[in-house]
Amino acid sequence: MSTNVTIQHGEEINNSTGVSAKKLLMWTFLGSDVMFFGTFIATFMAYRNKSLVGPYPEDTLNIPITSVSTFVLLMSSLGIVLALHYLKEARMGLAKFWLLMVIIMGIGFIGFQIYEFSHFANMGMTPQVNLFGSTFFTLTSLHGAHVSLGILWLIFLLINEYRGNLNSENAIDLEIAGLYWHFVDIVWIVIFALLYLITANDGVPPGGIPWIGGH
Amino acid sequence: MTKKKLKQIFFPLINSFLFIFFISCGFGFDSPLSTFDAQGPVAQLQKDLFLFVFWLAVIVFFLVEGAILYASYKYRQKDEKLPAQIHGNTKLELMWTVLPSIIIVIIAVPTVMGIWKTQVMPDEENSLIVDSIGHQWWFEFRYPQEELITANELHIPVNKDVIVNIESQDVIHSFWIPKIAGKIDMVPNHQNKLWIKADNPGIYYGQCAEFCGIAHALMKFRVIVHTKEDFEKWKNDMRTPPVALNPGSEEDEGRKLFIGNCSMCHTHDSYKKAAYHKEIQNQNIRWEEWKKDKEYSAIVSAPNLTHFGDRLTIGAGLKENNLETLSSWIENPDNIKIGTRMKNHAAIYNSEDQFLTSNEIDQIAKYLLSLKPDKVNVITYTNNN
Amino acid sequence: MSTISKPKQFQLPRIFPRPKSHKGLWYWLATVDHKKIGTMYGLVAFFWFLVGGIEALLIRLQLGQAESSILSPEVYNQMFTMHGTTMVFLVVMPLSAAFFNWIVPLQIGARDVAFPRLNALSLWVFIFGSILMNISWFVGGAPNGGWFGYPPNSSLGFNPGHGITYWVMGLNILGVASIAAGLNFIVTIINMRAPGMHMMRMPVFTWMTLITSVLIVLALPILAVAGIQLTADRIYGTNFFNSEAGGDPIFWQHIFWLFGHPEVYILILPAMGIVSEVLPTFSRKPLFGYTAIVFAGLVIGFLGWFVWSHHMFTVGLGPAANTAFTVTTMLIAIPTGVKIFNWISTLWGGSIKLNTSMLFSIGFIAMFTIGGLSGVTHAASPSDTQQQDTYYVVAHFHYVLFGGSIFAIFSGIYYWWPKFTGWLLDEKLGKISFILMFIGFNLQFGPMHWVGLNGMPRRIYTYAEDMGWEGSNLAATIGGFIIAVSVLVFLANVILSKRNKQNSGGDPWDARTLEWSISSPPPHYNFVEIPKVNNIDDWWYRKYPELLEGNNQNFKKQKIEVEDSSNVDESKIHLPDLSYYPLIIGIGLTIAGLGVMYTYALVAIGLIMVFWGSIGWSTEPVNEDSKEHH
Amino acid sequence: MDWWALNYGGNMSLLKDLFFYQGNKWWKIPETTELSENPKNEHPFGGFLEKAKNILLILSSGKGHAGPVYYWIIAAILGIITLIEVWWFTVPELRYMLAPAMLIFSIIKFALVVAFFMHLRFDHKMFSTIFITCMVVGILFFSVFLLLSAFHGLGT
Repeated sequence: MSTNVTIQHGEEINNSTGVSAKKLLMWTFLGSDVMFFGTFIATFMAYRNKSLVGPYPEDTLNIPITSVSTFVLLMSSLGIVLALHYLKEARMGLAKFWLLMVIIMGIGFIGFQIYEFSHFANMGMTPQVNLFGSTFFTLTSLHGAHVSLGILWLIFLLINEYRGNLNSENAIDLEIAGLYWHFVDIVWIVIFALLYLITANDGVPPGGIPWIGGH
Repeated sequence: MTKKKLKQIFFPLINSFLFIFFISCGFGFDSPLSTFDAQGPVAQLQKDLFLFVFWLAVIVFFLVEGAILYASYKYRQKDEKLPAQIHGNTKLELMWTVLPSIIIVIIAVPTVMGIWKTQVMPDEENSLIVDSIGHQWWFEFRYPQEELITANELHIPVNKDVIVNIESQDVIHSFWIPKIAGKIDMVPNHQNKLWIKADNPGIYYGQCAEFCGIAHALMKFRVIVHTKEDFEKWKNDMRTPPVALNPGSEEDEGRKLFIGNCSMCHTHDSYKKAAYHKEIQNQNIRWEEWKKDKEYSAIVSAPNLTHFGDRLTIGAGLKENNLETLSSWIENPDNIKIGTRMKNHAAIYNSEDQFLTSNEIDQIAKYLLSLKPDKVNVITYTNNN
Repeated sequence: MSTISKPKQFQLPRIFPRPKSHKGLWYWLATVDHKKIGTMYGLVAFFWFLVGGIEALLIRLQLGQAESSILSPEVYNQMFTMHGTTMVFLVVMPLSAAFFNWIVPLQIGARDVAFPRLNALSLWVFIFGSILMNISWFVGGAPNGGWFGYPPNSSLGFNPGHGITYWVMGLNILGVASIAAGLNFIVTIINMRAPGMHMMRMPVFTWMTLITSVLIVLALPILAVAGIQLTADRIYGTNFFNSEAGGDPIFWQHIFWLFGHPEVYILILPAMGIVSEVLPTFSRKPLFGYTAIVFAGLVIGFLGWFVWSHHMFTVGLGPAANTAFTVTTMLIAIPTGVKIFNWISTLWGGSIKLNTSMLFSIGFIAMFTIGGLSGVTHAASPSDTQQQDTYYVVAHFHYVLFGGSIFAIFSGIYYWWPKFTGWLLDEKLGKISFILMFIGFNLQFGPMHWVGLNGMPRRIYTYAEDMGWEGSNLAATIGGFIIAVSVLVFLANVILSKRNKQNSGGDPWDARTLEWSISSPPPHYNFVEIPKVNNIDDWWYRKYPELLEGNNQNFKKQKIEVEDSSNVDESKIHLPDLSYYPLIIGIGLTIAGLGVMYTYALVAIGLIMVFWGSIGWSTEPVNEDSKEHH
Repeated sequence: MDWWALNYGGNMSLLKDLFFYQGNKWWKIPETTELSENPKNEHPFGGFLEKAKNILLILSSGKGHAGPVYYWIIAAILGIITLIEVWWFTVPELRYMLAPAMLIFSIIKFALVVAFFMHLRFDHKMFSTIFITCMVVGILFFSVFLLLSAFHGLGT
């Protein structure tokens, strides 16, 4: 028998297939998260046009503002892919710059969301008021929670980058954080299409009471 | 392994099978809720389909279990030699993929036909339409064509298609008359339809089958299947005022107490003209009131008590309707059914100055039992349970 | 996260020193060894098995005779809710997880799972989640909405108090544990196989673990969403299932059974895996149709996603939907049948050693067949409208989950016990416990078929004398107590066998798979050398090499001893060190869950603990002494 | 049919390709480092799914590479698609096509991010397998679910 002693370091690339276990874990987790967001999106679609009282999407949603925040999140995806690229090439200055940009853009996105939520709340749209509110707020706030978690993770990695712990050798750590970040981005792509663009013109559904609170 | 040990193991197994078989056969299928005593075309179809699948399953059962027992006995370890090492057999695999598929097709065809036969509603024009609304923990029945309303006792004519529109006001219940048709759930915000038809006059048991809270076990009703003439009589009765009371009699005292303490929730005069729509409106108002304040609302939706004296049971099919059980119910509904809204909301149970004396309870009970249609128009209920 | 050790690696200041000793409570709290974690899963789950069993006995006592009043209706509702929830989430799933943890790394020739600390996290989150759910008994009443928790009955308006909230909160936390474990096992099985162990050389138990893990990872998020929605409804006043605001109660049923049906296969597939290991070992011939069994498992795993509405045949989805789900449900019978026939063929022509483990496995096939056949009668949806929510359904799924899962789990316990401990369980007591359990089980659940068809609905706390259900219920109650006796006999067996330890050696059964190629109990690094795999049942063919040359006549067992781990230089084997951060995250999550119900201060404390745990986790080196390698 | 035979040969069995073959193709769970011949086993499903496998392979194969320039181009495309989406939304005449158009645009954006930013196109094919399996199960599943919600009670 060959002296094939695989020395194992727990959570490192320690396997017989040559595939990074961490990356495999992240992809499997993303597959699982697909079902998580899928259920919320399905809830939203199933309850579309089922609210009995206002405010309805056409009374509340503000597409221009959300478009800007969508664009910010999209571009943060570019940022992290560049950060990873430069990290792999050991160009640390650019790597740090882009990672910082991603964090700023992420915080910007959360800022937009906080603004949006408080704006809605001032208008009288809360999770308690109708089905649209319930489904909209749970979906967007859980997405926001994912983004916030991602921001914390990236800040942690940025600190490591400054301390010299994150370098081209262990770029895999940034790569899996990047996978997570991209996933949050593609979820937002779907949310932006379904929750905002497609439903934004939905008015009073059959059997619903028109909303009288103004903008 | 010696034969003695084998005996130790296998005989108990076989014995336990036989034991279970025999005791189970001894139990029979004579419950008033038995699904085997089909009394209508829907239940009959469901029973036939079940038995068809069942007997197929019995054949498979004996083949498979026989094979297991045979193999474990025949091929028990006799020596230390290794048996022939067989990895598989493609032909066999194909066989036992294809054979079950064929059996599945054989089962699927009558099943799918049965689904469409039982779940597609008959022509509305020629059917009696009944709206059934589930409440915690009683059933309301409305006859929109006849503008009649009653509770916990569903009267239908024999041999006529009946479409039951099924709804619920609070939680999910299920409407089930095993001898006439399989169940369908009563779901808030959804209107389900059930087609029933009874072959023979008689009294059948109904039961809520979806867990609906503390008194779920006690949520029952009766289905009274009349001959055509009897059903006409019943409809007439429901439009006839009750027997007049002698002023000053115990019943009359009871009437006053009833009006003072019970009538805000219990309507008992739906024999009047246009009472049907008013009662629906009132039930909705009561329901809204209760929703607003589930703990302390003064009124709650409650069963209609028109011609209560003619009812067979009290407490949604729980006890026979007589003076004793009725007094016990009025004294404290918890005696018969736990958790009722009557007990939780009615002032006579909650504020001390309004507690009833046992005399008053008797008077109310007597009054309620006197609520019978004026004309003596006896319908014979044949109970074939 | 950053785990590669550097000399100037940032480390969180430690409040507690990192445990070093491999003894004592502190070691068990901080262990990342898959075997220790498996043991803890097993012990905790078995404790809940006893609790759930007592709940079942109380239910049976109450129903033993008509109109009895041993339990109040309120307590009865709590009993059956917690019995169902406990048995599904706190017993069968974690007992399966115990086997996954113990057996899978050994079967694929690995030193540990892919993420040992994540594994410890799953364990602690499970333990604290299960405790959280059961706290509800002591703070104003356990959940009472049934294990399915249908709103509106489980919504705040109809069910005030904290019971149901504890239930959803507990399910959410248990879901985290299950998903983490599922992810871990997927990565472990795909990535940690020993050289030469192809997917189609993996033992069937490992295959079924993989399929189960995939189902867990995909199904549990759906339950999490349902849980979040119901929690939000109950605590924040949202409208998901609020019928007064247009919310749809049917919607919960969809989401719940979207999760719930794959869940059924999560419960039964590990059992099928166990049986597929036990049968060939004690028949002393290979599993018949290995490929077919694996593929049948895959097909069941896939089809299981598209049958959920057969739990909803009576909610009025309409004949079109009912037809579709009737057909898909019936299709599942085909791969299930393939498995049963293959198991019987494995017995056929073998040299069967009828010991306790084998008896439980044969019992599994026999009982599971009954459950499967009654399942076909359910699939016929017109007649199912008569059976839905009656005791016939109770009988059906107990034949699948007790006669199936629990029998297989006992089979696995007797089979792998020598691997866990190094000593054998007593066969005589084992057989007594099997016979008692077999009789008790059939006596309890057999008559339920009859009484269900005779119209007895589920979840009723009482029934009238004139219903004709008393005989069957009395028999069922007696059966329940016989099962209880058999469990006691099992416990006695463990205690007595421990007293007069009968040393088992590494390979007491002349078994087939890799876990038997090492000493019992295995050393903490499992394999001295990572094995090289050449065949499906590699250990078997190492013992009987002539079989590979097509010699089917005169077998000779080659003298191969299990690996000797007495003279091993352990300094060359690097395993992850102990870590208490998983425990901290587990406690933090539970505190946060409690806080959601009571006060945000607790949520903050919980989240701080989770945050502290994760930072500590990601900055601590996996092993302290591995620094010089980088 | 030449290209078929050229690219994918004629003598592969699906099982072998799925599970025994070492390489980095689509729909493949990676192999362990050392290989040896599998003993003869019965494969009841051997062979007849070959055509289906070939179609899958052809549909899913592809090569390419990416660097910063590519990333910028992809980002530009993503930005432009977002602009088109918002523009489409503001034009009342196009509103009747809104839902399908938005779905198509978001699928394109989704695919671009997954394929290039998340490197799925260049990475180990197993990752694609896992992610696409989850997506397929999820989409099928939730479509059925939405159909059931939309057509509750159909046929009664």
